[in-house]
Amino acid sequence: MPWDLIIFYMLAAVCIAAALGVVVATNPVHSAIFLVLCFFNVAGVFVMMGAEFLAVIQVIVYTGAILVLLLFVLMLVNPDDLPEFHQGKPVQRVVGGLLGLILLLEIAIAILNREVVGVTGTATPEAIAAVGGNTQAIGRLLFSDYLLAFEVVSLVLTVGVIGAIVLALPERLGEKVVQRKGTISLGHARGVDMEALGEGTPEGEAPILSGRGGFAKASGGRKLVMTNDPDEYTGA
Amino acid sequence: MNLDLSLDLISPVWRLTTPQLIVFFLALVLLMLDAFLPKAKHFTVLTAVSIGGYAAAIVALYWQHDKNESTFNGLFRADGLTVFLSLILLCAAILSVMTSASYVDRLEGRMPLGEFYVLLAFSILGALLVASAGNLIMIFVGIELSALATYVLAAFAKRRATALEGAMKYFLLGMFASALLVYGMTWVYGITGSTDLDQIAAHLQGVVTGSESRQPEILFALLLVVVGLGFKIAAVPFHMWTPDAYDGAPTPVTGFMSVAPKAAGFAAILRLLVQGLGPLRDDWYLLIAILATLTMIFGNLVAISQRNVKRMLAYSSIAHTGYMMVGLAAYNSASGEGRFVSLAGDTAQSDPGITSLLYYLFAYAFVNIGAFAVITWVQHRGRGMLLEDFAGLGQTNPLAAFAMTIFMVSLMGVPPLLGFYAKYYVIVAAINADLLWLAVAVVLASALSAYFYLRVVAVMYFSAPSRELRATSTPLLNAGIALMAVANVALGLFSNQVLDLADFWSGAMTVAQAVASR
Amino acid sequence: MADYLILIPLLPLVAAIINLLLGRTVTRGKAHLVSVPAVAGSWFVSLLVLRDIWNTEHAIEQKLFTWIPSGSFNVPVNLYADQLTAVMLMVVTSVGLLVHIYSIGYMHGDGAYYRFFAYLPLFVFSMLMLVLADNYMIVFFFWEAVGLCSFLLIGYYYKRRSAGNAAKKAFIVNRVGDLGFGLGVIMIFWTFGTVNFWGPEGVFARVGDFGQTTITVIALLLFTGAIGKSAQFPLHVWLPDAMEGPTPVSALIHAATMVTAGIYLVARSNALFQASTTAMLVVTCIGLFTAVMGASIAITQNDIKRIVAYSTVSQLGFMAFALGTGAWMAAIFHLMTHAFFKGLLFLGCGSVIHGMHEEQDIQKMGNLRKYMPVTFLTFLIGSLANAGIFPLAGFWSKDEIIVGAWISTVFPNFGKVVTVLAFAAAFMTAFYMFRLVFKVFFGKENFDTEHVHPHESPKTMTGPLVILAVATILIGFVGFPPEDGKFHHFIGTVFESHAGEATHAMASVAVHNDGGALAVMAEEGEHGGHHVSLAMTITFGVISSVVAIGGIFLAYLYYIRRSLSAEATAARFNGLYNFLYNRWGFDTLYQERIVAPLMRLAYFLWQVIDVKVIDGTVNGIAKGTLSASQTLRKVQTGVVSNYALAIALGMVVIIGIYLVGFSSLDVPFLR
Amino acid sequence: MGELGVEHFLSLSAALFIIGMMGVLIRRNILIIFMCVELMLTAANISLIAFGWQMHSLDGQVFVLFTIAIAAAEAAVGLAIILALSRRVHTVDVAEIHELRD
Repeated sequence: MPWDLIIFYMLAAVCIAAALGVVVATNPVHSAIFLVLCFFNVAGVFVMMGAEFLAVIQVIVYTGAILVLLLFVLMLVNPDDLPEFHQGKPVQRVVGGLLGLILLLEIAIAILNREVVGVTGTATPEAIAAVGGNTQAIGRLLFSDYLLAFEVVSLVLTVGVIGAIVLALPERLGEKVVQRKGTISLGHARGVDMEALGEGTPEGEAPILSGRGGFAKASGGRKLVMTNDPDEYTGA
Repeated sequence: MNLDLSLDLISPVWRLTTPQLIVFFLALVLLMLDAFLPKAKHFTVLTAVSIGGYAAAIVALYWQHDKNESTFNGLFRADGLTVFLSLILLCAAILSVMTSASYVDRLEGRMPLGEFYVLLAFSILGALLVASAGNLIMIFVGIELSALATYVLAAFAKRRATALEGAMKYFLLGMFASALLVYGMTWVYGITGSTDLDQIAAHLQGVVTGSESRQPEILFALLLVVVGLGFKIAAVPFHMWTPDAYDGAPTPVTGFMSVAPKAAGFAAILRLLVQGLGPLRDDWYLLIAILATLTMIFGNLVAISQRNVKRMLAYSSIAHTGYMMVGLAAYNSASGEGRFVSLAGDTAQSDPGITSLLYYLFAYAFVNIGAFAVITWVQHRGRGMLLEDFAGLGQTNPLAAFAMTIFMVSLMGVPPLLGFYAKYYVIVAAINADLLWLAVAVVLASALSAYFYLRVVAVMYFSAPSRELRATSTPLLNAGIALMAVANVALGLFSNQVLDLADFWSGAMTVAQAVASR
Repeated sequence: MADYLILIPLLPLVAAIINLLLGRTVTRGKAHLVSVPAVAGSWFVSLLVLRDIWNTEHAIEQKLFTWIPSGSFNVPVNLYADQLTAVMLMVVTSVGLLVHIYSIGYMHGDGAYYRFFAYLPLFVFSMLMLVLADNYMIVFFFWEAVGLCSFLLIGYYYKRRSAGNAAKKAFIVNRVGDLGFGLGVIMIFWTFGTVNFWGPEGVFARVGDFGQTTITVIALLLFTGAIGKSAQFPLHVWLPDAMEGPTPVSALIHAATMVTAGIYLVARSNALFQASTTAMLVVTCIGLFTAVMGASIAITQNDIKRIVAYSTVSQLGFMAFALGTGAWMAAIFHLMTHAFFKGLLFLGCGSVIHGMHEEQDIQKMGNLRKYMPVTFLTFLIGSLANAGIFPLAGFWSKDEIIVGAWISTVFPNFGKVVTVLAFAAAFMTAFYMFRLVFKVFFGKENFDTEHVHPHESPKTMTGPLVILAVATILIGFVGFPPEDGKFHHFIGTVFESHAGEATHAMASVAVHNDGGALAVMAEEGEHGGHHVSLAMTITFGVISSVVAIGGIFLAYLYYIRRSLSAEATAARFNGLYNFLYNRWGFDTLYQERIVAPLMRLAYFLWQVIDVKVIDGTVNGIAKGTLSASQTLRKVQTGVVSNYALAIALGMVVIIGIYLVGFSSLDVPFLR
Repeated sequence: MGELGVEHFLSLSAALFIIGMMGVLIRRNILIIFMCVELMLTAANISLIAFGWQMHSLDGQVFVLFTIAIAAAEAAVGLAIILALSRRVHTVDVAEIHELRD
């Protein structure tokens, strides 16, 4: 067995194991760490296919940026809010697993019967080496053929930043301090449990939404916070 | 694409991209204005700049309208489809600005208007880029740009848990579908060796000719793409995010979401499925037809039992996706008789199926945004969006009720309104394509839909008003509603002109195919 | 050049829309400020059109857009104005404008003032589009539209039960005619493959390509529409009832414009009718019968508006048989003059009713000339014109019709019979008109002078009366000298060109049919209609004057000198009187023989078929749908994992089916 | 399978894709679902590079670059949505977040 094959199998095995770890780990932090492990191995696989640049990107962007971000969010989310794993819904798991297996079969058919192969390009290892390596070659493509897409991706990242700021920025300071109370019908989907504006329930009767607990099954045992005060929906 | 060993930077034809550039600069200008303009002037200036920008882009479309060229090494195409879809998207953008300005500025705890407009512009820009894409990568990047901005818009009322919930579902499933789409595109790339749509078509044409059955990898690639794009346009059974995301989003955003991302999804379908995978038409048309039937029937059926008008319209928009897919299924049938259009020197036969789909999208923008605008209008006046909240609107506010009636009846497809013509052309296209059963399904589904559309009308006119509406001044929103109501009547009469425009794309496509087969 | 053509229908449409949308809130009592200028503008543009056509002698066209383009069936919406259209435009806009002005005074203070001033321009718009259309489909569309406007306006006082019934009656009776027209349009499309009037592929140019039977059927179907709209026997019953609407409406729609749509349609389709002698015969017979019947009924009626309404029916009959005898120009001439003097009469009636505080029974009037001199004078002029007294409008046109019948080459001998009966109708016309005048304006007051104080109407009402009276006096002279006036030269080209086109077709038909009459007529057609000697013109002028004066004199004997007693005559000819008084029994006949059985059938269908069978099924389906809907909505669990599961399931199933069913796979365990 | 071929990489890609999909279907923690989607995207990336490797084409690698960039942007937005949501409803369990349904 050639060495590259052995290396591939090792990388692949760790990769798949780590991926499974992501899915089954009880603690989300463990999942994240498994994911890092998996991505490191994927970067190794990239190198095997001559995509050194992408391997580096994979490590820097995924493990360096995305996963750190993810871990931050994990930390920001109250640990009490995390659901325990293996809690009910076995049907979902069985069906999910079954679908996965069937899809595996289908993909396997597609891979193993593969006959139609696209036209061969000119980016042979020798040609790439002549340009100065993988990074050089990709750079050239990126700034010639794919210039427009490259520019548009910069916009995508801009939108990502704007969106993250808009959504994650905490609202007015008061909101964090003041316990939220009162619910609202305006803009609310069901409008059933919500009283109308203006003629609403007296303040004392409005359910006090504090932390968690108490509030029936609609929110899965948790409280749904709609608004600070009724007026903020009406611009009054 | 081949690797060019010498580094020669391309010199793109910028003039072809004028409308897209205008929207791009609009977004940047809005961003700057938002940062540096005094808060008091935000509403007027930003709204005016937005509408002006989109209007300028529409004007700029005029110089694109007879082109059939590509630039940026084939990444960007300026042809009939680009123009027509851009027209739809820019109209939708203007209408969305008109209907959402006061809502965003006043309701749900005063959302930041500047960011809203910026995201709207980026969402439109993404969709515009999909419409003009000539490459798998551009389709993907454009769709994601549009979707990303829309995720944020859907979550824009972040004080309301339901808005975030809807956005979360939209986002997670959107990414899931994106993964399927990318995987599908991966396979398309794998079997053709190119990401350029024309080359994909040319390569597939070679593979497909002379073989009755398909290699599994081709089917696999095709079906993954269909699933990924089916999600974007909300076709059953990939539709389930729609009602929740639409329900949760701020109402004017819902109107926008039901049109622009859907148009972007159909643009991607037209580019990828029709232009790129067109040679596989015989493989996908039946699937599309069956999905269309499921979509129409499911959407209309579930809409019947909704008491929340907004949610009802969400289901109805699923059904309308189904009608549009009928036009898609009728694509390139042997027996179809198209009209001849002349385009950039080439005379080509248009495709009635695609033409009807494009016309439907166009009509749909004016009807659906309008319907959501009336809900917005009611919310401005301190009411919710349940059926009961519309009770007696006919007596208290006859004009609003009249507008809503127009929109409902138009959605139902009653002549001589815009919605009727849209459905009419779709049905004609289906019949021309020998898909008689599909045409019958459209008619049956429409009959089903009468129940819940007319119920809104009935509630408005025959129920006693339960509560006084609060007086609120929303001139821009009123103007928008009036505009759309008039357009529903007027554009129906001038459907031929719109149809001519739509024909450009169908013509352009056959030209492209002729070029590809040369 | 002709881009202003669109303005003619557009202005009233805009006015209608403004008043419909903003009437309740903005325009309210000032609604006429929107409508009147709009119609005036439309009138002015029509004048320009008339001038242009007059000068250039060419038709004006304006292409708008294509409506419903799909395959071979496409309907262009184009405006087309030739000489005939120009005349119709002038009639519609002139009378329309005057009626608008008149309505300012007449409708003053009405609760839904704006609604009236929305419907009225809407009607004007539809009518203008009808005459401007250049294909049968659009004509049919606006044919229905004018019907709808008429329905809305007859039922304008919708709180009055009789108004509602009259509106319904007009609507239903017209449906019968419209059904025929609709079938005609379909048949035209089948036969010709197009519905367009003009052009080498148009209907008129290719009449000769098809067999005579086909053309006859088409022509008769079209005429069915005309029967309904122009109130010809046997569908005339709706018109007198339509008088329930406000009087200006009666003047505009039910005297001057809408009812002439049928005449216009036949005249417009003259190429079709000329190709079929049978159709011409039918038109003549029905027109003649209607003329005599309408006049005879009018003699006995007592409701002032009803008399004028039956007079309208009768005059429409005149026009119809003029068409049938091939006197096309005379028919259109009479259409035009009639529009003015009948409009005048109706507005005069309105003025009388207004002055008498909504009294319509002529038995309860009398000596009104003392109280309302302007109305009296103008009404007198209208009556004289209607009776056909020299030199008023009615004289010229009616005389021409009669001469046309006499010399008709379509049916040479039958034409003489027609002439005699036409004289009888003319005699009755003079009689009933002056019976009306004498009873209303002369004699002694038959009303309670203590409580009823007749008064002259306001200026906005008398103004139009005066204008119309002047027009009634003068309009006849456009047709002077008879048969060869300016009017004839102007409009003659319309019928000439088609006659020319039809000639060849007919010549070939004539060979087969050995139809001498047709050949003669075809030859005549080449020269543009009749050629009448001066002597004959004068002779007929004298005869018809004598007949008219005789009718007036008889009325004078009965109602002024009272040397003859109306009551005694009525008692003597009791049966005849009752027969006429009950309007030949048509209303009763229809009620008993048609409406009642239909109602019974409908009741049966409703009670047995509908309630038991259909409703049961429908309810069952509805219930099933609802429960399906309720079940399916539960699929939407709200849990995002389930949604993802649906996507994945859909994907896996679709891929599976495709791989098994459509792929080239040759894996044993899959095949 | 004597030699390292494209099928090896494609199979690895398929395995990761399916594990990711199963994770999306089974797990209830939004954050983990998110990670699983990233896993699916990575799987697609492997395929892209593998196809390009086979056909001597660099387009696949460029595509991957864009995918990664977009995944990063989506992560920012998505995590912001999740963060805002968890502040409101105090849970990241999808089974509990079903206020919008039917």
